[in-house]
Amino acid sequence: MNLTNLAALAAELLLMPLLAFSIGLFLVLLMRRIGARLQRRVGPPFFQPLADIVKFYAKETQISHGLIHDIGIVMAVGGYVAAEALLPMPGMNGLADKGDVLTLIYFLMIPSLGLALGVGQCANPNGSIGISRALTAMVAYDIPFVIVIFGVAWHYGTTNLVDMIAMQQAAGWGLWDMPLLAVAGLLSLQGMLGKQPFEIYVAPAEIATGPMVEMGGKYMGGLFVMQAFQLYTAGALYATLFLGGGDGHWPTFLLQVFVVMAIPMSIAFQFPRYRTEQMISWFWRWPVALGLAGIALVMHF
Amino acid sequence: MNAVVLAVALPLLGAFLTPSLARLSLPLGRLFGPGLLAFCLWLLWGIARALGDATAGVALGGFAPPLGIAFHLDRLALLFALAVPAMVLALWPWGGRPREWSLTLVLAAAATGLALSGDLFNLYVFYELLAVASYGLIAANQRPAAQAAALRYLLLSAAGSALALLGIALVYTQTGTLNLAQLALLAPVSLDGPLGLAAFALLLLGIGVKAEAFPVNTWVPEVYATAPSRLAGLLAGLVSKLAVLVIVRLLLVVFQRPEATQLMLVLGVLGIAWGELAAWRARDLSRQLAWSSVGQLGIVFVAFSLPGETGVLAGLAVALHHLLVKPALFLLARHWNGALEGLRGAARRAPLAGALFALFALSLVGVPPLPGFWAKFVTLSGLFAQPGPLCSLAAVVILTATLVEAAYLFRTLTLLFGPGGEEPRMAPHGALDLGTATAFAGLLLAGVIWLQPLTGDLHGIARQAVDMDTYVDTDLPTPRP
Amino acid sequence: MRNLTTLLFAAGLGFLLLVLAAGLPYGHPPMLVGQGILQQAPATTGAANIVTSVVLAYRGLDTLGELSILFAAAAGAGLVLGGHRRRRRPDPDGGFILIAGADLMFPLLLVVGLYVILHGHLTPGGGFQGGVILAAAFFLPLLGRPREALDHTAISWIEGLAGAAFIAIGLWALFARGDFLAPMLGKGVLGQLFSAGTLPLLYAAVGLKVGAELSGLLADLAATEARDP
Amino acid sequence: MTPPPIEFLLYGGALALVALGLAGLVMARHLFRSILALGILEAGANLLLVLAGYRAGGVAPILTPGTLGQPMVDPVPQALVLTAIVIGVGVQALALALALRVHQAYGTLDVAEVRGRMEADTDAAAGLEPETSRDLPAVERPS
Amino acid sequence: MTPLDTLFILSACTLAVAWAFGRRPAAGGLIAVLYGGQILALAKMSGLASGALTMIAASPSFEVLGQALSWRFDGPAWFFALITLGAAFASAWFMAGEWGEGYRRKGGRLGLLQVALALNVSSMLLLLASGDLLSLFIGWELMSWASFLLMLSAGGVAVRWAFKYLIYALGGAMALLGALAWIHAQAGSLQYAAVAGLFATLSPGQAWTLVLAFAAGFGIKMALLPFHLWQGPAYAETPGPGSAFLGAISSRMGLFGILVVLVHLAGLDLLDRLLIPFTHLDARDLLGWVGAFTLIVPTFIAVRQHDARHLLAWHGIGQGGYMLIGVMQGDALGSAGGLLHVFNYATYQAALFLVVTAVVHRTGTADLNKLGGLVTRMPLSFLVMLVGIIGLAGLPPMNGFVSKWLIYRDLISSGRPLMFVATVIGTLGTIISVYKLIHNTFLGQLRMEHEDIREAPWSMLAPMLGLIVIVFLTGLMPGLVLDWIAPVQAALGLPVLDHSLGGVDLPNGGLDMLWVVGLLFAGFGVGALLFLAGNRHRYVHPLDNYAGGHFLTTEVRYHYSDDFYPGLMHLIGGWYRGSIQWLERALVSALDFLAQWSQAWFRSAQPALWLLGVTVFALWWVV
Repeated sequence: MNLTNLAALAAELLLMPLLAFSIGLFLVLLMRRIGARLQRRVGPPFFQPLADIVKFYAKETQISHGLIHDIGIVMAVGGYVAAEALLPMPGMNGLADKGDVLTLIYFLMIPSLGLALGVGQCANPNGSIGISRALTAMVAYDIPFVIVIFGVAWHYGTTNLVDMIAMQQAAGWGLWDMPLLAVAGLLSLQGMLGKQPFEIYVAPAEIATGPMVEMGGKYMGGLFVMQAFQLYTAGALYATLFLGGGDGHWPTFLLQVFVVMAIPMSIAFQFPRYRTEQMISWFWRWPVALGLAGIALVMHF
Repeated sequence: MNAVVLAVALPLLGAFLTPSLARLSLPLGRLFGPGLLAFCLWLLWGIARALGDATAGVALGGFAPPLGIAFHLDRLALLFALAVPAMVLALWPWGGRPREWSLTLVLAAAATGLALSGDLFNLYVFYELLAVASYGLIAANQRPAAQAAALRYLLLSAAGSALALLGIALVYTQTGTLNLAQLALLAPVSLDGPLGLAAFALLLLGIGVKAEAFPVNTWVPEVYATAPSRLAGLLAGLVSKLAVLVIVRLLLVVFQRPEATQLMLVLGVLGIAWGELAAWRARDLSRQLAWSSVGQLGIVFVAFSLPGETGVLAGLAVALHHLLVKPALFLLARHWNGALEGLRGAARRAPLAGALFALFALSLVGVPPLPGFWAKFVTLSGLFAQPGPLCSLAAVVILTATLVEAAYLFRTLTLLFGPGGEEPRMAPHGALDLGTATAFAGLLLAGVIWLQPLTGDLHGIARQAVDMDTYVDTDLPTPRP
Repeated sequence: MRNLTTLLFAAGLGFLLLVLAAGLPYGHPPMLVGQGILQQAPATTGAANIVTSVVLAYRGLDTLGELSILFAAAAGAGLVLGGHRRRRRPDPDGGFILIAGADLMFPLLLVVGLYVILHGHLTPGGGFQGGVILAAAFFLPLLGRPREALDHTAISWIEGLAGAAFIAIGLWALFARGDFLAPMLGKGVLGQLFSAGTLPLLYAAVGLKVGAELSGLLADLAATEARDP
Repeated sequence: MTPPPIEFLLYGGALALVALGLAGLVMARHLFRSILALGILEAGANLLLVLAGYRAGGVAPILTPGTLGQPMVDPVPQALVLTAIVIGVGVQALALALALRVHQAYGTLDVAEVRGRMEADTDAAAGLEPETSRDLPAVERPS
Repeated sequence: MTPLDTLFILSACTLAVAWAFGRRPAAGGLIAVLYGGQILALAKMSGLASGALTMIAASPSFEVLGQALSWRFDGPAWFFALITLGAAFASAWFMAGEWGEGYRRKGGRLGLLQVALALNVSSMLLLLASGDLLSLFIGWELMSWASFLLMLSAGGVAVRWAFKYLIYALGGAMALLGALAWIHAQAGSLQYAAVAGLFATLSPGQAWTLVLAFAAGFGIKMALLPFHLWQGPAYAETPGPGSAFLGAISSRMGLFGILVVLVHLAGLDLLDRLLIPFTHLDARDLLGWVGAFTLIVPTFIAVRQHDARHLLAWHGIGQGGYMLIGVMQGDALGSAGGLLHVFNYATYQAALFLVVTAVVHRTGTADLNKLGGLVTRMPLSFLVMLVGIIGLAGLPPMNGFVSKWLIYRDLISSGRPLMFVATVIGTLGTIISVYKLIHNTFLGQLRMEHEDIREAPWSMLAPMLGLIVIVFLTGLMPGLVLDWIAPVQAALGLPVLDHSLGGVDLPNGGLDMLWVVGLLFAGFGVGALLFLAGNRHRYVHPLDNYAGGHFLTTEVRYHYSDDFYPGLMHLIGGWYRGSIQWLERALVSALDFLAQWSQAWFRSAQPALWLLGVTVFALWWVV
């Protein structure tokens, strides 16, 4: 690895989280706009998501429960920042060669763990209940999700995201080859994002019983940053797995990310909330069945 | 060589004279028997040394063997003949009355005779002598339960003896001889039919009473639980083995038929299953050991039922191991005779006894590298080498039974070593019992250290024991066709 | 039900044994050993009664074992009954007929017993039979006069010494001839009282021993009080 | 119908004694009867043994002027039976002594009762409660 | 004298010292040093680990019953011995100071514990060194008894579980003994070469029997699925350092046995040929699936535990499932994953058990409902637990991630979707369970009675910290351990994994932990910068907390600990049927019934009837 490569890599590593964050902000905006439209409201202005974050960070935080609380939020944000370097963007592969999709999935668990630590340290049972539900939800949606990952990886014969994109560019989108897995993936995404009807663990409407109960100021800001990253990561990962990662073109990629994200957001606002156990049984039933059927299709045809 | 008969005659002489001697002088009476036994031990040792690998026949009274009674001296016989005075000395009832001493001497003489004799009816006589001596000894402690147990034992055993006598009668009617060597020559022709097998079955069941063979072993728990513990050790350790030895001799010399070994195998397997199962639920130590002894004898039977050298080797290994372990366990159990529940923490107050108990239990279960393991291993390997599902089934039964045995022995051990039991209800172990048990443990450990020469010796013994040509040539120098 | 089973089993056993016995050579025994003994015995032992030769010479060890069994049984019985021998309330005397009869019989039985013992090597009979008669002789007076117990010390000495004598004769043979219980002394003339070497001596020892054992046993049993129901 | 041969009767009788003795041993409810049954059993066995030595036309194996040269029966079984009988006597005497003591102690010689009393005695000596069928395992064991 | 002799002599010395002085806490240091010495002796044999040597023999050898007994070390033995001695060293060090004194003060038998530990180590070394099946079995039995002693050493309730262990272990030993005897009968020898030759000639039925016997025998030690009940409580009730040792390595001896016998001697090809009728599965699949269920079931049992030690012990069983799955995959990637997991698991499991023990030492309880908030009092212990649970859950950047990654990666490339899903289910269960562990112990509200708790002493912290440093470093540079694994794979006849310092470089999706960890920490750095860039924050007392308008005081229990995953349990709670427990009880009661029956036979039967009956039967059979 020569110096130019190294410099290029450094630039990519800087750029990728930044771009991801920016796109994530748009996605947040999109989400809020869609919600507003569906509820016949106008919705927030363009810079509102960024403004929210800046405001949260700028405020003096009144309540902090100690070092672990801080570390938790650092891990939550940092995990996503790191994860972005493993998720290729058009023209930028980052470190996707050094850690494959499995590593990426694990990286995506680190923010949850960080958040869980931070919330746990808050010593508020309501927060802990939220974490308990969040982790339960993870058990629910991760199983179909890894089924999808398995099918995809088997289909492409690789776990390397860069290779996957290359293969889709050569042979067409994975969506056409693996429609069932694509659907299952989308459904899992719904849970992963914590959108309705699977938003009980976030419980945005009744903050007192969610993980965020003791989060204020820059802690809340951190969570907002995390949300932006989360939306981007979900969309981009899905696009990479099934839609050829924009076939290497930024406009397509962006469009794909936005479309992919628009689907769960549009669905989200149509539904009431599932209870935890309802959520688990739903995830373990339909997306799992779809995913297994998809794998059967992929592996036998 | 002819002096070997002294090993039988001297204890009998001692037995006859001991009560009168004890009337003259108690210490003299007390020491007379052990002295004689020690002399017998020395005598037999000398004979065994002199004999080496060879075999010898002793014609009693100078009457040439088929006519008179012959003693057959080979390594197998001498091994057990040596074990008799040694074990009897180790388990000598020092505290008993003169008549007990004399009965114990009778027991020793009979046991030696059983080991040495090469004559069918003579074996029967010694077997009965052994039985009668043991009835008296069991009942000696004057407990009504012991006397009832002795009576029940007597009835069963005597019925068995009558059956054995019936078997002898069948054999004699068919062949007209009682000398084992001559029977060995005649057996392939004269005892080939169902008659020979029937005779063997009758002898097996009759002698099996003492050998704790399966259906005729109901006396075991009653007797061992009520008899004096030294005697229980002697019965379980020595007497049962000598009965087995007789059966094995008959099997090897006269009744070499697959059906006969199969019968032994089946009885052995049933004995294992029954004994170990019953022991699982035993509520006191002595009966637990008694049932365990039934199970172990079952293994001995199974081992001896293997054909050829392997069978004798395996059987000897298992039998000698049990011969060493069970009496020691009975000695240790003597002071722990209450309910198992009441033994909580007993070993903590008597650490040496506890450690010895643990050692013997481990060996009994067959934990390598203790001798019990090797014995079991040889048996299992021999069983698996046999074709047919029955042998494999026997091996599986042995394995399962070992598991059950380990379970109850270690339940007892954990009780012994566990906490609890504040009141020192139990008397401490006597120095004599502990010393004897320690000596046995020493022998056991020596068996580990000198395992290799030991197995070599056992191999030699087994090879000699199955060598029928030598047997016949030894006892019948000029065999008639 | 159990009785029925038992009977069926027993009948089956009898039948099976009979089937087996049907194959036995009745009346034409192989006599491998027997023939040899019949030919050799008179010359070897000098006893007219060949059964006696067999009992005391060819199978002398069996006889020793047998004596020991009797001894063990007596000792065992003594052990079992020991300590309870003295009854508190002895039975009354047997009355005139019994006492007189017993007194009359005693010498007679004694003589007959001794005769049977001493002629064991010549005629049917021998130490065992004679010993039983001797025991009966000593036991009869006891029936008549229950208060008079036999002298246990004496019995003990007799049984001990008689047994020891048997073995001692055997040992003597061992040391003199190199064979335990080998025939010793001159064989004498076949059919005479003083013939057959040590056999009469052995039979005498057997007789005394049997007599002592049996009287001891009987005395022990008789002296034990049965519990009142 | 021809009468059965004599050996059939003899063997049959001896074996019937054996079977009867064993059956009696099993069926007897009274220990004294058991001892008697034992006697019968032994008698049967002895009879069979002595039959083994019978030789057609043989005389008793005692050398008298009258018997010289005649075929004699096998002397060995006779010696054996002599031994066996004496053994039987010893065993029976001991059995009687034991029965006497058992009766003294328990007041009965009923088989079942004696066994029950003996079990109870043994349990009591070991400090155990009498066992009933509903007893739980005596020692706590892992479940 | 070979280096192996030195190792054995040192091990014996350790045992002797433990025997003589073990009851004095002051001797603990000496014992730890002796374990260190054993590690040095092992280092002398590092040629085995680098592949320079294939075998180092011990001088003594015996011959019994015509069987040669010999001992030697090879790659696998070295690797497992390293873990064994490392775990023993950490445990002994942990015991050496305050913990030992405290244990003794509370009436514990320190001497017994030390002796049992030393005995375990010695017997395991003996087992690892075995050069034939007979010496393997001897080592196996000795190890079983040594473990029993260790489990027993706490007394009380531990005895019961130790006893249960013993029954299971003996059951396994009997299966092994049966298999050994069978082999001895057929091949006439128990040398590895002869056994391997025998395996090649077996009929399918015989091979099945042998494979099942060996799998059951070794699997019981690993607590594979139908035999999993004993391990959790038995390990949990062992005194702390002992449980760390047992948890870290003891069960892996079962894996070692499977490696030696089934993988090396029998060969995976043989397992492949043993088909299960009416399915398209074979024996290897069967073992793999046993591993998968062993992973899932005990892990979800662990989720329900409310005692930290039990929770960890149950997870220990589950983690064994990964190893078995990996090894049964049999290719370079999978088997390396399985073997690497043995090492990784040992490091964090030991650390976790030790830290829980430290907590118990300070607070007197391991009940997850009676702890909480200890992070402010025991921050370093918290760190240990954090690193430990990240490792256990298999998240980056700790070493547990690498081994699990290897296994996942292999399951994907060999196309085993269901097993892959099973492993993920296990991981998810682990994650939720370990979060509960750290949450209930260290996070949340500090209980009143724990106000003046102090950090664990250095004698206890040092080994724990050392362990987590290893956890992290081998996560960063898994190549270090993979270097040792290569000769293991070679010795077992498995394909060798091509690797680099940071991981593996596969053409279709590799892993380089150097980069990954760097990236992760860079991300954390960015997060921290963002955090620090924000405005000031004020630390408040934990009781300054949202409580729906109530004022909180120390009397209020304001910590969510009990029934931590109600939603999940609402759904899957009904699946905890305890079927195996039921089966176990049924077996015992059947045994009881049979025993009663057979005793009744002994008691009441008319003996003569049986004599008669059997005589008749025998004669009938004869005639």
